[in-house]
This record gives sequence, C-alpha cells and structure tokens, in this order.
Amino acid sequence: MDLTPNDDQIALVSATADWCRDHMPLENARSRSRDLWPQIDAMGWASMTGPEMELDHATEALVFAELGRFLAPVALLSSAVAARWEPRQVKVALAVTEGRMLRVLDGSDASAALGVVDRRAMLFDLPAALSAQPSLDPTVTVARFDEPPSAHALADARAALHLQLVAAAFAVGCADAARDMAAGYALIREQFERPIGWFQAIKHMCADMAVRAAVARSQLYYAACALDSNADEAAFHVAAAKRLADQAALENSRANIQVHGGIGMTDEALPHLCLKRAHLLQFVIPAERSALLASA
Amino acid sequence: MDLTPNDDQIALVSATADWCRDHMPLENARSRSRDLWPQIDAMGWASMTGPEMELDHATEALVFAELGRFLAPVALLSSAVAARWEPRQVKVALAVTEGRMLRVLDGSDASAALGVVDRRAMLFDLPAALSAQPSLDPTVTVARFDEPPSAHALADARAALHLQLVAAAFAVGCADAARDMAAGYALIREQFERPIGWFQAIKHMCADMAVRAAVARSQLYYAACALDSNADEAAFHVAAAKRLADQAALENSRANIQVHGGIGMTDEALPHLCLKRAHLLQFVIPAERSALLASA
Amino acid sequence: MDIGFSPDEARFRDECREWLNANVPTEKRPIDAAEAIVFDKAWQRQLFDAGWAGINWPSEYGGRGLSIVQQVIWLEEYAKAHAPWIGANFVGINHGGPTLILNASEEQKAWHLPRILKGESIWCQGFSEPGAGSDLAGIRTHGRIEGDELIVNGSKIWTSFAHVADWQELVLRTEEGSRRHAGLSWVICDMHTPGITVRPIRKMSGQTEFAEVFYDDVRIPLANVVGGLGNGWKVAMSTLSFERGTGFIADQVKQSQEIEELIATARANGRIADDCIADDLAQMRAEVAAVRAMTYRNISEVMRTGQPGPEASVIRLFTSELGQRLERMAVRLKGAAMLDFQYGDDDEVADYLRGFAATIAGGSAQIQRDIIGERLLGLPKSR
Amino acid sequence: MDIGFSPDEARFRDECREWLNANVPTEKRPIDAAEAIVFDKAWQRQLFDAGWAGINWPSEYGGRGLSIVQQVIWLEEYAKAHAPWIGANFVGINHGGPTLILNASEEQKAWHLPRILKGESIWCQGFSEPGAGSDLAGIRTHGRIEGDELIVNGSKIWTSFAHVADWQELVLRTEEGSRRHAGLSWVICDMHTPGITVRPIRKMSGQTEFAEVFYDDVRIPLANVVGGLGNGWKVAMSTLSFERGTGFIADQVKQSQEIEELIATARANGRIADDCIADDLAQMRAEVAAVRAMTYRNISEVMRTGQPGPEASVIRLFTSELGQRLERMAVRLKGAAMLDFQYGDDDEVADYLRGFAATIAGGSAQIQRDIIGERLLGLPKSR
Repeated sequence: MDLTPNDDQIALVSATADWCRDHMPLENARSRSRDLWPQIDAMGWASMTGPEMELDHATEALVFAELGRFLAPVALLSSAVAARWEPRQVKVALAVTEGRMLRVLDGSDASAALGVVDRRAMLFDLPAALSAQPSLDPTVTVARFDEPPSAHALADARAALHLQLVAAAFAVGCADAARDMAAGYALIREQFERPIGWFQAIKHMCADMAVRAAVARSQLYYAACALDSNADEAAFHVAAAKRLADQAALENSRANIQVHGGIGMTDEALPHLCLKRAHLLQFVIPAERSALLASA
Repeated sequence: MDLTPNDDQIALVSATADWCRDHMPLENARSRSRDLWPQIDAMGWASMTGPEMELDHATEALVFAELGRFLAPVALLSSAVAARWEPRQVKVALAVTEGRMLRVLDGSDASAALGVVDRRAMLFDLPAALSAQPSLDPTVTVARFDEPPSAHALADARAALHLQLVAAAFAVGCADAARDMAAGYALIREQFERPIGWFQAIKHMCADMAVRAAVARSQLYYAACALDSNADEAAFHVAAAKRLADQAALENSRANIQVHGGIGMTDEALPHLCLKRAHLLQFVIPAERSALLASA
Repeated sequence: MDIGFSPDEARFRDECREWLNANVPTEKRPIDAAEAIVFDKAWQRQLFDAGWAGINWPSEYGGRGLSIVQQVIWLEEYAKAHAPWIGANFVGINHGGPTLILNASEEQKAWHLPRILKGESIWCQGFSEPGAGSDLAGIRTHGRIEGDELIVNGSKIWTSFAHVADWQELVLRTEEGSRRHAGLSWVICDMHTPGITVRPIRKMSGQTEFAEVFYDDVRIPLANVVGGLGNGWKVAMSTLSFERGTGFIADQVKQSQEIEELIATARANGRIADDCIADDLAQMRAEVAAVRAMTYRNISEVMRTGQPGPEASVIRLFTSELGQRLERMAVRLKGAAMLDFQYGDDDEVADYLRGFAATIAGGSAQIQRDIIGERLLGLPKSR
Repeated sequence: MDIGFSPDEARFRDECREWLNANVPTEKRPIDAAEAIVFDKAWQRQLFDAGWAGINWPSEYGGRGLSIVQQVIWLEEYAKAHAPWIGANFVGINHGGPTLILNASEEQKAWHLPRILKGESIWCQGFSEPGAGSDLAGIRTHGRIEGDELIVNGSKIWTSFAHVADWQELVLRTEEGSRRHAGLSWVICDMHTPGITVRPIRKMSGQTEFAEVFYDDVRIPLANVVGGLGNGWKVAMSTLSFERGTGFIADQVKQSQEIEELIATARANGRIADDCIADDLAQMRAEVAAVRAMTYRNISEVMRTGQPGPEASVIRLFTSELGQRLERMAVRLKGAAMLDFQYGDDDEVADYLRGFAATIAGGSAQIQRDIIGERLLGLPKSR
C-alpha cells in the first residue's frame, strides 16, 4: 500500500508541467494553433496506457491531472481511452450524448469520437468535415448531430471507467488551477490596505478550495489503483472520484471568480476558463447516484 | 399594504417579552413549575384569535415569535389553535403523529391533544393520567401511544394552517434567540486577545444567522396576513414560512453552539435548549415539497 | 399588518396594467449596443410622455410626486408585463437621479432631473477603481482645484454604459494627501469633456457593457460638485438608502417570474421527477416569496419612518445569492445544451455567467456580511 | 502507487482478525463511568497480554516495534470487528504515550509507557482553559518553581476522564510574565496530588465525560517536566503530527461502517426512495471513500518521509464535518423517534449531540481553515 507518487512519477509530472508551461500556457488557451495536437501526440500522453508504453492508470491519472491544470485539449481524454482499448494512432474526439443528440467536442482532424452510452464506451464514425462551432469552453469546438452517426461499442467494459477516470483527473487539475489562481491573487491583491488573503472570509474560501482539491485528488489516486488492480469495487471508486472531482472543479472555479472580484468576471482574465472547463467536464460521464450506492 | 407592526402590536410584543423575562426566563426553562401554565393561560396568549379576543393572526404571529424566543411551552401552539376553531378553556397538548404512532407533547393537565393527520387538524382524547417521560427538548414531556386514541377532525380546514403558522412563529423566535445568544457571546468572549466577533469567520456566521432569521420572519408576517385575508395562496405562504423558519431555527441553533465553542456543548449553557426545540418544531407539520410547489 | 392595497392603489394598478398592455414594445431590446441605446432612449421618452417616469420623484422636476407604494405597484406591473429593461437609463433613473434629489442644488436638479426622466441624458457610474473595488475609500483618482475648475487625473473601472453616457457620477479625491473616506467629492462629470478615454471590457459572458475610463487632465467646473467639496462619501452613501427603498422591487418580481418558469420547465421536461430538483425548486419558491415579504417590510418601513430599515443589507445579500441559485438551476435544467453557448447568445447561460456579478458588484457578499454583522448585530469592526 | 498489501501484511491482517473474532467482548462497554473504567482497564490488559497494545511503539517500552502499516491494519480490523472503544485509555494510548515517546527522558519513558500499554495508568489531558480554548497560547495556569518542585495554580477545562485519571499531560506557564507561546512547559501531573479538585461537566447529550480541574498550590516535581522547561509549546505540537499519522484511521473505519449502516437503514425503512436522501447517502459514501484514500496518502507520506504531509489538517477538518453530516443523516432517518431521547440513552441522538464537539475540540473548524490557508496556501497570518 502506497498512495504517494514514486520518484519516476514525480519526474514525469514535473516534466509534463514544464512542457505545458512552455508550449500550452493557460494565457494562450483561447488561441491554440492547430499544430498543438501533433506536438501533444508526440509527447505520448494520448497513449500512456496503450500497448507500447503500458504505463498504469495511476501514472496516467497523475499526468492527466497535471494536463488538466493547463486545460489541455479534451480530445486527450477520448484519445487516451481509444489508444488503450482499441489501439489507433490518431486523434479521437470526445463525444457527449444526451438522448438522441450527439455532441462532438474538439473534433478537428479527428475521424472518430469516443463517448459513453448506457455505461458502455462507443466509437462514433465522423464525417470528413465537421461543421464545428465555438462552445461554452473557449478551448473547445462543438459539432452537433441530431441523430448519432454509425458507431460500435468497445469490447472491454473497463473502457467507460477509463474515460471517467481521466475526465476526473482533468477535473482535479482544473480544481487545482482555480485554487492556485485564487491563492496567488489573494496574496498580491490589496484592499483595505492589506492583501485580501489576510481576511478570513477570503482565506477560508481558499482553504475550502484546498480541501476540495485534496479530497478529490486522493480519491482519484485510489480509483486509479483500483482500476489498475481490477478491483471489484473499481466502478464505485472511479464514480466517487468523478463526483468529487467535478464538484471540486466547479466549486473551486466559482470561488476563484469571487476571490478575483470584478476582474474575475472578465473575458481577459483566466478564471472563467476554469469555470467553463469545469462545466464541460460535468457532461463527461457524470457519477450517477446508482453507481455510488451500488453494493461492492 | 403594511408589513410593519403597528404601535399596539409593538406594545403587545414588548409586554410579552417583559413578562417572559420575569416569569419564564430561559435560564429556568428546564425546571418550570406546574404553576406556569395557569399563569400563561391568564395572559390570554392561548386564545388570542378565539371568539373573545378576536385578534388577527398577524398579531398572534408577532406575539408567538416572542414567546418562541423564550421557548414557551409547546402546548401553547395546540391550545391556541383549539381555542380558535373549537373554543374550550383548557390546555390542549400538542400531538405529533408518524404512521400509527402518536406522541403527545407537554400533556400534563391536558385532556386533549391537537395534531395534524393528512393536512387535517385532529383533536385526540387523552386518558386522565398520561405516562409521560422526558423528551429530547428538556422543557417538554412526551407520552407515546402505539395506537392513537379516539379523535375527531376540526371542521375548518384552516385549523391545520393555523397550527403550522404558530409553529413557524415559535421557530422564528427560536432562530432569533440563537442569533442573539451568538452575537452576545461573540461580543464578550475573547480569544487571541480580541472579542471573537471581530474575526470574520465568527462575524459572518452571525451575519448568516441574522439573514436566516430576517428571511423567515418576513415570510411569517406575510403568511399570517395571507391567512387573515383568506387568500387563495395562504396554504403556500404558511408552508413557505414553516420551511424557512424551521431551517432558520435549526441552522442558527447549530451555529450558535459552534460560536460558543466548548461551553456551547454543555448542559448548563443555554444553546442546546434552542437546538432541541428547533428539532422538536421540525416534527410539527413540516412544509411538504408538494405544498410549496402547488399552483396558487 | 396587512398585504392588501387600498381601492386607490388598486385603481392605480389597473391603470398601470392597461397602459403597459397597450404599449409594451413587441420587439425585444436589441443586443447590439448602438441599437440598444436608441431603443432605450425612445422607450424612456414614451414612458415620460405617458406619465410613468419618476412616479415618486418630485413633480417640480418632471416626476409624478406619488407615493412609494405607487412606485412599487408600477414596478411590479412593469415586470409582470415583461416590459423591457430600462438599459442605458438605469444609472440615471436608479442612482444618479436619486442622488441629485437628495443632495444637489436647485440649479443642478432643475437642469438634470427632467433630462434623465425624458431619456435625454444617459448617466454612468464612476466609483470603482482598479485599486479600489470593495474598498471604495481606497479611491486614488484625484482633482486639483485650479480657479473654478477641477483638473482630474486617474481612472475608473467597471463603468457600465461608459461608451454611451453623457454624464457620470464621479467620486474622486479633491483634497491632496487625504486618506480613506475624507477628502472625497461627488461630481457631475460631462463624459464628452476632452481627456476622457473609454476602454471597453469584455465580460466572460461575451458582452462589453462595462468599461475602464481614463482621465487625463480632464476639466470639470467646480459648479458640478454635488453636496459640497469633501462630502463625497456622505453623498455616495445617501443614495444607497434611497436605492434600497425601491431598488429591490424589480429584482424581486423578476425572481418571482423566474422561479415559476423554472418549475414549468422542470415539469415540461420531466426533471421535476427527481426529488432533488423538486426540492430545490420548492425551497427557492419559498425563498422568493420571502424576498417579496422582506421587500414589502422594507417599503413599509420607508413609509413609516422615511428610511429603509437596517435589514435592507439583508435583502441585498440574500437576493444576490438567491439569484445565483436560480441561474444555476436554469443551466442545470438546460442539460448538455449548455455546451452550445457562444459569445453573442443571450440565454440562460449568459444570465448565469453575468450573474456572478451579483455577489461582487456594489460591495461583495463578504463586505455585505461584515456590514450585517457590524450594523445589525453590533459586532466590532474588523477593518 | 498501489492499494494492495504485501503477503506479510496480509498474514498480519489475518492474525489480527482471528484474535479479534475470538476475543472481542460480547457485552457492550458499560455506560456507567465507574463500571466503564474497570472494563477499559481489563480490556487494555487483555490486549497487552496478547501483544496487541502499542503495535508501532518501541519494543523496549512494551510495544511491538512494528510498522505504521501494521498499526493501520490492526486499527482497521479492530474497528471492523466492532471491538470496544478504548475509552479511558484513549489519552494515554493516543496522546500522552506518543508525546513521551517523542520527548521524554529514558526514566520517564521506562516508567510510564509500559503502564499505559498495560492499562495500569489512566491519563487525561490538561490543555484548554476557560479563557484559552481555540487560543491555546492564551494559557494562564502557572507553576512557580520552589526548590525542585513546581507550585501550580489555575484551572483547566474540557478534561475527559479527569475523575478517573492517574496522570495528566498538563501544559502550563512556568515563566512569570511570559506571553503567548513562550514560557510554557509540558508536565506530567499526578492527579492524586493534594490541591487538585475535579468538577464534572454535563454535556448536552447527558454524559459527564469531561470536567473542569482546579489547581490550588499543587506540588509537581520538576523531574516531571517533559522536553525541558519552557519548551511546552514545541512538545505539545510534536504530538499533533504523531497523532495525525494513525489517529485518523479509527475515525475513518468508523465512518465507513456508519455510511453502510445508514444506507441499509434507508433501504429498510424505504426512505431511500426519496432522491434527496439517496443523493446525500451517495455523496457521503464517495466522501468516506475519499477520506480513506486521504488517510492512506497521509500514512504513505509518513512511511516515505517520517512525517505526515501538511494535508493532515485537511483530513482533520474534512473528517470532522463529514462525521457531523453522517450523524445528521442518522437522526433524519430516525424520524419522530428522535423526540424520545433522554439523558442516559446511548443512541444516534446521543452521537449527534456529542458530535458537535468534532468541529470545536482540539482546534475549531475556523482555526483549521486558518491553518490550511496559511500553511498549505501561504496566505498571510491574520492573528
């Protein structure tokens, strides 16, 4: 039993953060070039648990939490799942279904989209050209299909859990980003002749952000290990991780805007990017009550 | 339209508070003598809206909120309702039903108990001697009946709303009492060489108590007026008042204990009396979702 | 206490309703800022001509001189009729005008008030600064007296309608070296004066309704000072209580409508079958009712004493947080369609995103809780 | 990272389980305080004799000298077996003993530690004072040095088991005129010394488990000072981190059991059909799982670095509030039977009422949030 990252994992996380800071800084999230995906692809993040690298979900979760902190492209989620359970070397877009309606997120240069229907991961075929539009999340485009295109289910039932897990990791990263932005701002912004972080009202709001992020991150680690060890209760633990990570991402993002005050409500500041990403992630296999209440 | 008390009402509330402070102080709530009820009866509170005094529910709600602040005997609620809709000069105990089980609260010297079953006020006949026990609320005794005794329904459907209204008034008083205790303590208790009310963590907790109490009190006034004017939406407004008052009483009572710290958890301090009363009132016609969602 | 209205008041309500039914524009208020201003001015003029502008403003300045209850009735009927938001006239009608009524000289009132009521003068606010948001007393924009003029330098931020406004209620430091609340003045600033630059700021909902305003040696006549040099803090605060008299009515009626629409939506799409949704809706319906009751209590207090009670700060805090919960429910009921939002859309998502301002602008929720703790409960000041 | 245990650890777990299954008393721990102490001592002796006391305490003082993971496994199995609460031995085992291990002299350790493990010495705490609750540095109880003794005067409060304790971990001011954290000492106080008076305090749940302790010229040998005169603050703080290594395990396992019981109860009485109840249970089940994960992370950190991470304060805060929510759900599911509670009952209502202590004792939730904001996030100290 060990729920702390080992030295290799720490080095990998730190290298990921360095790369993101240099090549994918949050400040540029709204104007990412089409060249970004090939660079990301070259870094191997989309195939960490695939047949070539064969890393475990624990390592993947650690790295994806770091990528999530920089609001990395959401196609990383779907591509990573596809790479593991139906290996292919291409970008796979993220699919969100609701009733008959299918939304394809981050679909540029993708020929397929991966999403979950009735707890089963599905690969949807995409037409050559998508009519994509801007979406709520400024880093993501959306293309809508009133009727879903042709699709097939992935053979292994764990693929859906895998998608839920990496989405939870992204949400944990998002929660971390919001917490750090808020704490950083609370240290430098002054009102009433003091840094606002001196005031308990702000300090405790930041403390609650830290609590939510820590709780979600811990469960993420446990869930990743449970999936790695094929534990019976993996489905519960992954759902629990997703529930807590979604809440942490959304509530931290909201609190971050409140801590920032006026500037937090503007398009030019960064806090709204976390908020919008947090909302997007809510739609990627939200944790159902029934999954959380299921007997192990 | 006027939702502020007039001069007569202000005088009546203030006289009520004076009497309570002298004859029924909170400090003695656990050891009230059997003589208290005849004194209360003599004050006329249990028959304010009855045929002799014919005061309106608005005035009654104001006075009952004040009585509630001193955790007055709960039989006042049931007695006031009985006096209006089936006039009698005796103490009527408060009945709480759950399934077949009937609990009679504050039943000493009472020959009947009033409670609500399926939104209908019922008068239950009581045996000459009750086997009453201490209850959660140290000011109240409870006697249990596995099968309810003989009973009849009050003719007017408004009797149930009346009970809900005065119970809401008691809860508003309870919420006020907790708020004032907390604010008072926050002013005198020092930690870190300052009154604890100086700290935003405590100050904002007290502010939230003030908000809850003000919100509940406002809706109480409106509901009382709606019942007075037989407005169509009286049932909704009374339910809304009960919901908000119950929440204010319970959450303020909890916050009050937290503000008091260690002393707040003791039997000898007063905060727990509000908490226990707040819990008791939750069982007196809680506001149902359906009543709050009903179309006017 | 009673919740009924007098026969006169009931008649007045009927008049409001009749006129609104016949005259509320069928087209929506335009989203485009330039078109919106034309729309706003025309609609305000129409209101004025029909006698519905400034219902409780003094009649000598173009108002109707009626009671606050009649103003409340008008606002209730106005919202119920889904009449358009007064938009660019908001600051003049709800803030600048009331401040002038309470504090300005005869000349200032006679010139400005009728123009505000007629929609001829558009006003904007100039209180917040980049360094002084919640901390209004931290204002650094300053005016140096030179002859009969102030020479103003500095900047303001979060100014709505700055790009279309004719006038600004500008609070600035007119005493060199003064600190905090002292040495501030409340001044009428002509937005067309040379030296003023407006930089629009885009909100996270896509709108550019507010802006940063820069002052570079801007000359304002000393005659434009309201309430006397150095009394700016007192003048600014006086309006808060006026604003809080009837300022809540419009919000309250809007929230009443919103909760009914949310319940209808949840019934229509079946989501109300989820008890969690149903219970949240039930809870908010009770709370919206309570806000009306609180608002009525507050107005009753104004009628009785001429002043809103200290609980106005409670209404403000509670309404702002309730509004945000209503907006959250609206996007929750929207489901994955929320993902389709883009800048330019004016829907529940835009409302939700804009709604973050409710607990930030005009004194954050944190400041409101300080005020409640200190003024209502007498706890010691921590700042 | 992995959540599995080694074959050795798995074997150890089997041993724990076997012994517990065979030896956990069938009768409940008595409610009566006098009977409870006899029970507690006997059970502790039984644990010691079988080699289950002080699993990760040094073997030279009667412990087993095993790893923290084995301690964790024991505590998990202990809770799963519904073995009795260690009651009066709590302070000695979880607090006094660990403090001595980290700070005491050889003589002190050799004399006290085995007696604690055998259940022969009952300990109580003496930190809080009427004027120093959350503000531990506000301690006023003082000891004047006279020869080789301290002459102690003052009082302590919220001392659990004071009426049955043999020894007390007493923090007091030993430097006249010293302020705040300076000049405090951590002293072993013999509770049978003349001049000590214990006044029991009844809790709102009816129990009198804690007390106020008064010191009137109480003589304590200077040899009983632990960690050196004037180092009391450092000594007291050292235990916090030890306590936080494994101190959370028992709570966590208890909460795991509670949530499963609540779900079973809600299924049995049909209340789970209310989606609001179901969702609260689902949420808390996720949170309880997360607390286990956090606790494992914390223990992993201790194994790796010898120190729990700064996130121990997060576990403490989150667990205390989660525990209260679990207790609230338990009384919610109880319905009107809650009204039947009376002093002496030891049921969900008693747990709920006692549970208010979780966010007050040992540093209020407010203090915990300060600590998290300051130590984890680096925000400026406000006190």
